[in-house]
Amino acid sequence: MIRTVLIYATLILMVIIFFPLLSEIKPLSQLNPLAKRYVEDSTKNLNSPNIVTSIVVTYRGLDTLGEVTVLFLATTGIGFLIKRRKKNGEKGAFQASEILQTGSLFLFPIIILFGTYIFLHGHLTPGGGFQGGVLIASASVLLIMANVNIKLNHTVLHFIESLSGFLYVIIGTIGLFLLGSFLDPKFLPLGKFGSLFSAGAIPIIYSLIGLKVGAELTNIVDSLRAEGMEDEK
Amino acid sequence: MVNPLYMFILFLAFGFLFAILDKMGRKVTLTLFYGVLLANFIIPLYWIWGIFSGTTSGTEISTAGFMAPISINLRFGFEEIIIVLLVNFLGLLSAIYLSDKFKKSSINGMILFMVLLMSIDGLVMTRDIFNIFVFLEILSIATYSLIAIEKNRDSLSAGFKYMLAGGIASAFILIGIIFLYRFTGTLNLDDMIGKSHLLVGKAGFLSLYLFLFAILLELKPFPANGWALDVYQAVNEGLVAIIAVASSAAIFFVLYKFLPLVPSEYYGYLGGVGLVTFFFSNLIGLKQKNPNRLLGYSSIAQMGLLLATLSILKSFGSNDLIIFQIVGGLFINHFLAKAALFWLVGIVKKNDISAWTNLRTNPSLLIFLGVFILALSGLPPFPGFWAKWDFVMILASKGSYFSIIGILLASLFEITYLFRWLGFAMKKTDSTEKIDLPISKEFPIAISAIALLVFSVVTTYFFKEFSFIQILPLVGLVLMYLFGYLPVKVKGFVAIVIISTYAIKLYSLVSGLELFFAAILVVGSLVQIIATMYRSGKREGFYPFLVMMIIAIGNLVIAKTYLSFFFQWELMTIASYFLIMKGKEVTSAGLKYIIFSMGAAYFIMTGFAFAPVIPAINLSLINTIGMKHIGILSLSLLSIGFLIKIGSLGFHVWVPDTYNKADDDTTSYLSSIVSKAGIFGFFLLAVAIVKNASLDTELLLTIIGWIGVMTAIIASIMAAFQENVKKLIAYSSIGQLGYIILALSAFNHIGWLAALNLTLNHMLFKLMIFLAIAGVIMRTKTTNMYEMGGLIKKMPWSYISVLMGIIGLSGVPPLAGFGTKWMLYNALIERGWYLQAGAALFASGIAFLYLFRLIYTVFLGQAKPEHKDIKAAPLWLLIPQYIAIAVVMLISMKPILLLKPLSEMISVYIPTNLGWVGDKLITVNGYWNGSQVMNVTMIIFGIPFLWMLFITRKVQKVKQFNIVFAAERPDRPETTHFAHNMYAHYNKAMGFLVTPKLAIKFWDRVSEWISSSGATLRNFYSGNGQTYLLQIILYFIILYSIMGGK
Amino acid sequence: MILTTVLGFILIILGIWGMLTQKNLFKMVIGFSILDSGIHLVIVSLGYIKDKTAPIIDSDILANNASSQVVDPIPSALVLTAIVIGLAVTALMLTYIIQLVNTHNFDSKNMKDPLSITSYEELKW
Amino acid sequence: MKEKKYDILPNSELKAEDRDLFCDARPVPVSKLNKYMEKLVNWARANSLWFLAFGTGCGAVEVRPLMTARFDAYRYGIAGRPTPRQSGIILIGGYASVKTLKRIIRSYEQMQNPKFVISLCSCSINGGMYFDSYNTINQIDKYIPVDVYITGCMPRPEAIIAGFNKLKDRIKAGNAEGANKYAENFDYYKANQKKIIKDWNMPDYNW
Amino acid sequence: MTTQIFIKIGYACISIAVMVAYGLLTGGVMARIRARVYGRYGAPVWQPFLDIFKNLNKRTAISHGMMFYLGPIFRFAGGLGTYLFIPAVFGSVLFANFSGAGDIFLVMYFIFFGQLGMALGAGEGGHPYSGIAIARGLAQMSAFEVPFALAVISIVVQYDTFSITEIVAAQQGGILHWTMFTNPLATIAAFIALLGMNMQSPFDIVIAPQEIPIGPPTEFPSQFLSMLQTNRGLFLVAKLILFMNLFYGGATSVWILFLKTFIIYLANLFIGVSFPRYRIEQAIKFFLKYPTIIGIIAIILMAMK
Repeated sequence: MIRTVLIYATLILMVIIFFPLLSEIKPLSQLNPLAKRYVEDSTKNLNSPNIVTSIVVTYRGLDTLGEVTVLFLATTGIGFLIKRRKKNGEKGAFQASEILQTGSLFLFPIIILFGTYIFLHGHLTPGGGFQGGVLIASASVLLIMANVNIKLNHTVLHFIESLSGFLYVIIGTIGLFLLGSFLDPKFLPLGKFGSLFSAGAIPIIYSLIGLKVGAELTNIVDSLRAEGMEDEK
Repeated sequence: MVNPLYMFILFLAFGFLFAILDKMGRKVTLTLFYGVLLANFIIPLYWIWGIFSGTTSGTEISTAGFMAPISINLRFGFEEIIIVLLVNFLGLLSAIYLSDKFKKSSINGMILFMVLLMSIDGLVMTRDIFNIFVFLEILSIATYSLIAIEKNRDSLSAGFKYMLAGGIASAFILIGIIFLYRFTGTLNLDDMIGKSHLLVGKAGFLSLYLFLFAILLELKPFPANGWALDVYQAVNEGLVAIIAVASSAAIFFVLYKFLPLVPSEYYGYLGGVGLVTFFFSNLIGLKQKNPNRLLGYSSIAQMGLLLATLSILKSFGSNDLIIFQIVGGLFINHFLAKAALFWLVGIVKKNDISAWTNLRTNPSLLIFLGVFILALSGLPPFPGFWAKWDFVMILASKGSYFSIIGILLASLFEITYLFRWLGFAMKKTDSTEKIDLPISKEFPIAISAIALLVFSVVTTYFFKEFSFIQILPLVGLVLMYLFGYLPVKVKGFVAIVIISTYAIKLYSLVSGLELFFAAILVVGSLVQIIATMYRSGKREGFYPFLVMMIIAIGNLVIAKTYLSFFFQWELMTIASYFLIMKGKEVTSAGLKYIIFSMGAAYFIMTGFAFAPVIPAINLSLINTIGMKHIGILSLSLLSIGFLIKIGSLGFHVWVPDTYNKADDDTTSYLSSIVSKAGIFGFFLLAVAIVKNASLDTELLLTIIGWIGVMTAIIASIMAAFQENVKKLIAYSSIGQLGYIILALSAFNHIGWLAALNLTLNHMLFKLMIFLAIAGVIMRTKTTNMYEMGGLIKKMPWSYISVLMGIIGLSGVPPLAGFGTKWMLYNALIERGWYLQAGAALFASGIAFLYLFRLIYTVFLGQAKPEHKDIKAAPLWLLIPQYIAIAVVMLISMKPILLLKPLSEMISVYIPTNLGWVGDKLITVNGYWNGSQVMNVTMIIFGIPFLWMLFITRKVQKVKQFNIVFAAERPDRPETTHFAHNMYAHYNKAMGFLVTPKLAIKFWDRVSEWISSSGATLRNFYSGNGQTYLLQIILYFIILYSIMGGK
Repeated sequence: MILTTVLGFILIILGIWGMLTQKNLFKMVIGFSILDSGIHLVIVSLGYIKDKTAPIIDSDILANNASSQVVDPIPSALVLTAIVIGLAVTALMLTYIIQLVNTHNFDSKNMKDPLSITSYEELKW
Repeated sequence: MKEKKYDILPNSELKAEDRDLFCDARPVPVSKLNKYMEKLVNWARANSLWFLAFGTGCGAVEVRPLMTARFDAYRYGIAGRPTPRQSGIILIGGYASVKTLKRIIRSYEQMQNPKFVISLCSCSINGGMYFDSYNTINQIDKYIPVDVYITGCMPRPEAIIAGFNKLKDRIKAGNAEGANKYAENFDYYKANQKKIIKDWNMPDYNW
Repeated sequence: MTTQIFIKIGYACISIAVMVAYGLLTGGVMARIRARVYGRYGAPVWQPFLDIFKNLNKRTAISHGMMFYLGPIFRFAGGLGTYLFIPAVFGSVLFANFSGAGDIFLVMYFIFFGQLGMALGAGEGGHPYSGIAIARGLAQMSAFEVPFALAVISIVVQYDTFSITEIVAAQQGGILHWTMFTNPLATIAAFIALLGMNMQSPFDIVIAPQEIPIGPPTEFPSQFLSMLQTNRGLFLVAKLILFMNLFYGGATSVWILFLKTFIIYLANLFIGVSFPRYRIEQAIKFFLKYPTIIGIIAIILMAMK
């Protein structure tokens, strides 16, 4: 009882505390100088129309590397936590209907294709490596959900994951090597503004991220699924 | 210089690759793993070499080819280099420690470990607040995953609680970051600091507060830290070492980076958070039995202390060098010691500290444990000691009384539980259970111990500008350890050689009062070393600490600054503690000793802290201490410290137990030498007072005087009721020291003379008595006096020694004891302390009771049949006794030999009002001719003796049972020996003064109250993850309402 | 006051409420997810400028005048990272729950609900 | 009288482990001082009669009144002493049972030479009314040398004072050499004592 | 110098002889007075001499060991020393003794010398009663020392000196200059202490003749006893002289000394014969109550002057 009162009192107090954040913040009317610099610099120095992408991949590339690492950690951690067993029984698992199974198989390559498109054009259009990766993963998820019996090749997934991560670091290191700055994408030609092969190494990095994210998310979902099924025995 | 980013690259690249490389076999990955760790240890090492050789001063790294604030930049300055070095060092060691885990479990463990280290390095180096968030999350996630390295329920549930707390923290930090960005328009820390004026209003503060709170939460402030404790308890020790130490260090460093952004008026609150954490964690830790959780409390407390020191120093506006010294000292201390302790716990694998008794079977582990516990307790020569000293000095100069009290009290709590643990580990048992000790696990511990020691010696020697002689106690310790394999006799001889050499060196450095004290302390010790050789076997670990203690005590006398005095004082305490711990069943007595000693030390430290800095003249403290005006507060604190050390009334509870349980020759040292260190301290005080004539010390001195005399009375009564011979002498010791401070506080020439004389006499008499009794105990194998008796026939030499001792102590003429008593009364009357004089006489009357009991029940009366065949005491014990007797006889026959020089020493401080006519000493009130009294006594004793020889015609020497016995013959000696409960009648009359045992009850209550408040407080930690969450959010609200008012 | 920000904060409070009141581990994780989403909303909403468009330069937005036509790109970049991190944490939490249930001792005497936070109180004091 | 060297007594009745606790020297007769000195000393001895205040039988009740105002034996230098070490006279207070005899012997032997024995009552002379008792000694002088007998059952305090005066005369005359006699005839007395006392359990001579 | 010393020793011998004789005689007289109180005639006044002489000429003695042998010697030396450090007669060279060697505190502490030695000797005797008696004696001593010490401190404060000679000197010039009148409270406290010191009833449980055969000397026969008895006379006189000097104006001639000490002892004796015995804890409590309070008041009064 006391606890309940305390909890609600806490929540009310939290509201009171957070209130100034709402009341004292005036809506923006223009960009702050830093944002302005990003917008200007991105077009000038990076030849990347998608400013968010330039920020994500280049200016704040270290964050993104970290972000990739976080995802990587999550898969590794989950893999570390859950010991995958070879013989997963599927007894009692929900068996999808024929339509669903066929439909998912039909949709799968299309989604993959779409995802690939998204991360390849990350520097040009909305979206990027993460978004693309998530799309790819969603394709896998669809597949997994629809086909309970499907076995994903984890070796390949891991391989993609590791290699793309490794290559990402290597690309960063090339920047360090050639231009003296880690994750500098400008060692490749900046190309023509707005074209696919422009903005230095950004598309490459984003592609690697896309692959990696796709593989990782697939892996996570699959790990959880495997464990969950085992649980029902 | 290598770009530090290569560390990240190495970690990450191999982290990503390992999943593939592992297919080639675990050997490959393991080799690469350790290779990477080693390389990443070498890189900062290389940098630090560069910094010390002056080729670099650190660097700023920007990424992505753009300058900050557009891109994320990293800093690799001096602080960063140090921390990264330490973190990677610890990582390497931890990895070695965990090697068997890594060998067996999946490759993911290694990957996670590397990424964890990378994130810590990143946290330290990055200068971008969002990047901080990212690295923090990497750190958290890696930790969450690694926690499950042991897949048991405990670690999983602890991990889940950790995740909940971490989730809240990351939520808060994220809100904080985005609003900080919104206000300042930048994410770069340096940039933001420049724009901190933009953080206005409640919202501005709140955004700062959110960030700050998240960081604080990761530092586990009390009481919002239950989750962390669970993690410390449940998780593999190799990993906890990283979590508790390296991660915390990095987060602490984040706070350090972030602090410039926080308006300085909030530093005080942060300090408060740290202090509260330090205090309560240690308080709760008192009740803890599980070593993991114990260390958890200690870790949290240490982080609290770091936080407190940092923010308090910042709030004082101290310069960076000082902050660096203090915080850095504490930091390194904690960093190396705590990690290694966690590893140690992992090796020993006992869930209760009281089960650690088998550590003796593995001396190396015991030594390590000792080193780390000493370091954590802030004892010299470890860095924590210097830091704590400096910090208290600064606090005192700013008048932060509460902070000082809090920090020192909490430190005392910490010392209590740490030393309780150490005490258990040092306990002697019959258990021969060996600890399984793979080299991979011992290696990291050994390396951190060595690193800690090297660091300590380096700081001590170079940065604190300590001369060789001041670290000589430690040198002696190490030197004697090298002789560890030799038999006792040889080691004793070596010790004598070392101490003699030292004594000769010391002689050239001292004069006046210092010479007197140096002579008493060092020569007295030297003589007693002979006695220590009476044992057979090796007595491992005894001589090193003995030599250390003696040199430290000698160095006390020549210490030139407060710091060096305190340094030597603490060394003495440590050494004597370990000497005491050589005894049997000494666990609780040793704990009492260290707690009270440390309490005393803290009083002394604060006393010095409030004293003015003495001018840096190359003279010892006793010559310089009074040069500046010392305040009454400082004097009182110092007095209390020294009173505790000499065990005066109220603080005496540690003395009897300690003296009783320590080895017999150690007890002799404690009583005759170590207690004199406290007296020397009092002389320092006295000199300080004398040189500040303007100071009104009447009240202080009166109080001390009364304490002295009441100590003498009560201790004497207590002594009279003891059945245990060592306790009896212990109480006697307390009482005698009471006289000394009474004489000293009379504060006139003759009073000081009396005090000096009493000091010398007490040293000699207690040496004689304790060593003689040591011989008796050795032969009879008991300490109960009623189990002895009639030993005069078997051990006549010991008897004579005790006889001289008790005549001296009781102050019966003609021995030197009388002279001191006489001077004492002179001093008291001159001072106008008539009632004190009466009370002192009362005390010396009671002294007869216990002294008679001592000699009668042990040496006279009926001998026990089981002692039929015992031999005289070993020659080794007798030699020092008879040396002392010779000295006593000399100063009794010719007191002028001693008194005149002493009087001259004193007249430097207090002009003499004594007159000398021949051998006669004339004071304001009375006169005394020691030599004449001696001569007359010898004649009036000699003549009846000759007469008796002449007139006794036929004296039949009879035996033990030929006593007047009207009925049957005496049955058994036991029933005929009047010894047990000897002063029952006195107890009926005067027992009401001592039976309430007020002091013992008082301290019992205090400890009971403290530990039960700790026990109550720890109910906060209910174990429920949701409650922890609630606590965190409540803490958030409360801290905000305290801080947010501004 | 921006409506989205308000909504974000409502979600934040809701999430905290969920974490504080729900005993079920899954529900607590859901609470955390709501909290996370709320934060993401807040982040994005703070970068929004009325009547401005996404920071992607295409034919509608001229490169030389871009800065006056787009919303703040930085929160968008940040939220991307935040989302991914939130996802990772949530995934790990779920894994933990699975493992916790796995270590649960399912025998008749043990009345503890494996999915309740109150069942994991062995470590305390 | 020539000085004898101390002989060692066997103490055979003692347990082996107890023998160390007792002195085993045999008592020896001690020579007198020279004639005049001895006379002077005997005069002092006669006027300082310290008796052991140890009542061994019913006759002892008559000793108490000696010290009262009515009889005031102090006048004659007679005084009681509580310890045999310091007393010179032992009063055998009437009949001596076997058990008491043991105490008498112990106390007597603990007194220092010269020492005198005054025997009160008939019982200690011939057993008196207990002559045929199984545990009463009939003749005390078989066991210790007696200087003065005071007859009567019981003798009045006046008679006791008279007895003390008799002893004084004997001492002054130099005839009261009971202690030396005891030492000289030690074996005789011991044999008699041991014949009567079965549970001996003490050294042969109680120093 | 040497001759001076020999003269001094010669004087000391004479003074000791006189005082021993006087002490024993006083003892005899007092025994007779006590007898008169009880309605007896009592032993002749020279009885103590006779007893000592007799004991001296006992033919045998026993000894329990070295310390036992030395015990009475310590005791006697203690008596001698106590006496020798007191100036017996004010202004007399013959009776000045070695009072130049030390002052009142020396005398107070020298009293312990003999007691300690005797205690040890008796202790070696191995008799439990000796131990019991000594334990009682020490306990009682620790108690009666308090009022005595307070009284002494009070007069030290009063006369501002430790020197007994000077204290006596300050009391010269008429009966009203005696401490007894100038500082009556100290005198009362000290007088009560003297009862304990002399082991007079009601404070005589230490030797308790019927209970524990005369206490410490239980085992001491013959010559040892004679030495103890001799000391008894001397020590008694020494204590009386000390009290006389401190409280009753001292003595300018040996006859006044005899008179004053006799009267002090007589007063002592009358109290002694009139009271039954205290148990030891009662005695301790008594000493630490009334006489101590009186002593403290005496000090406070003197300190206020």
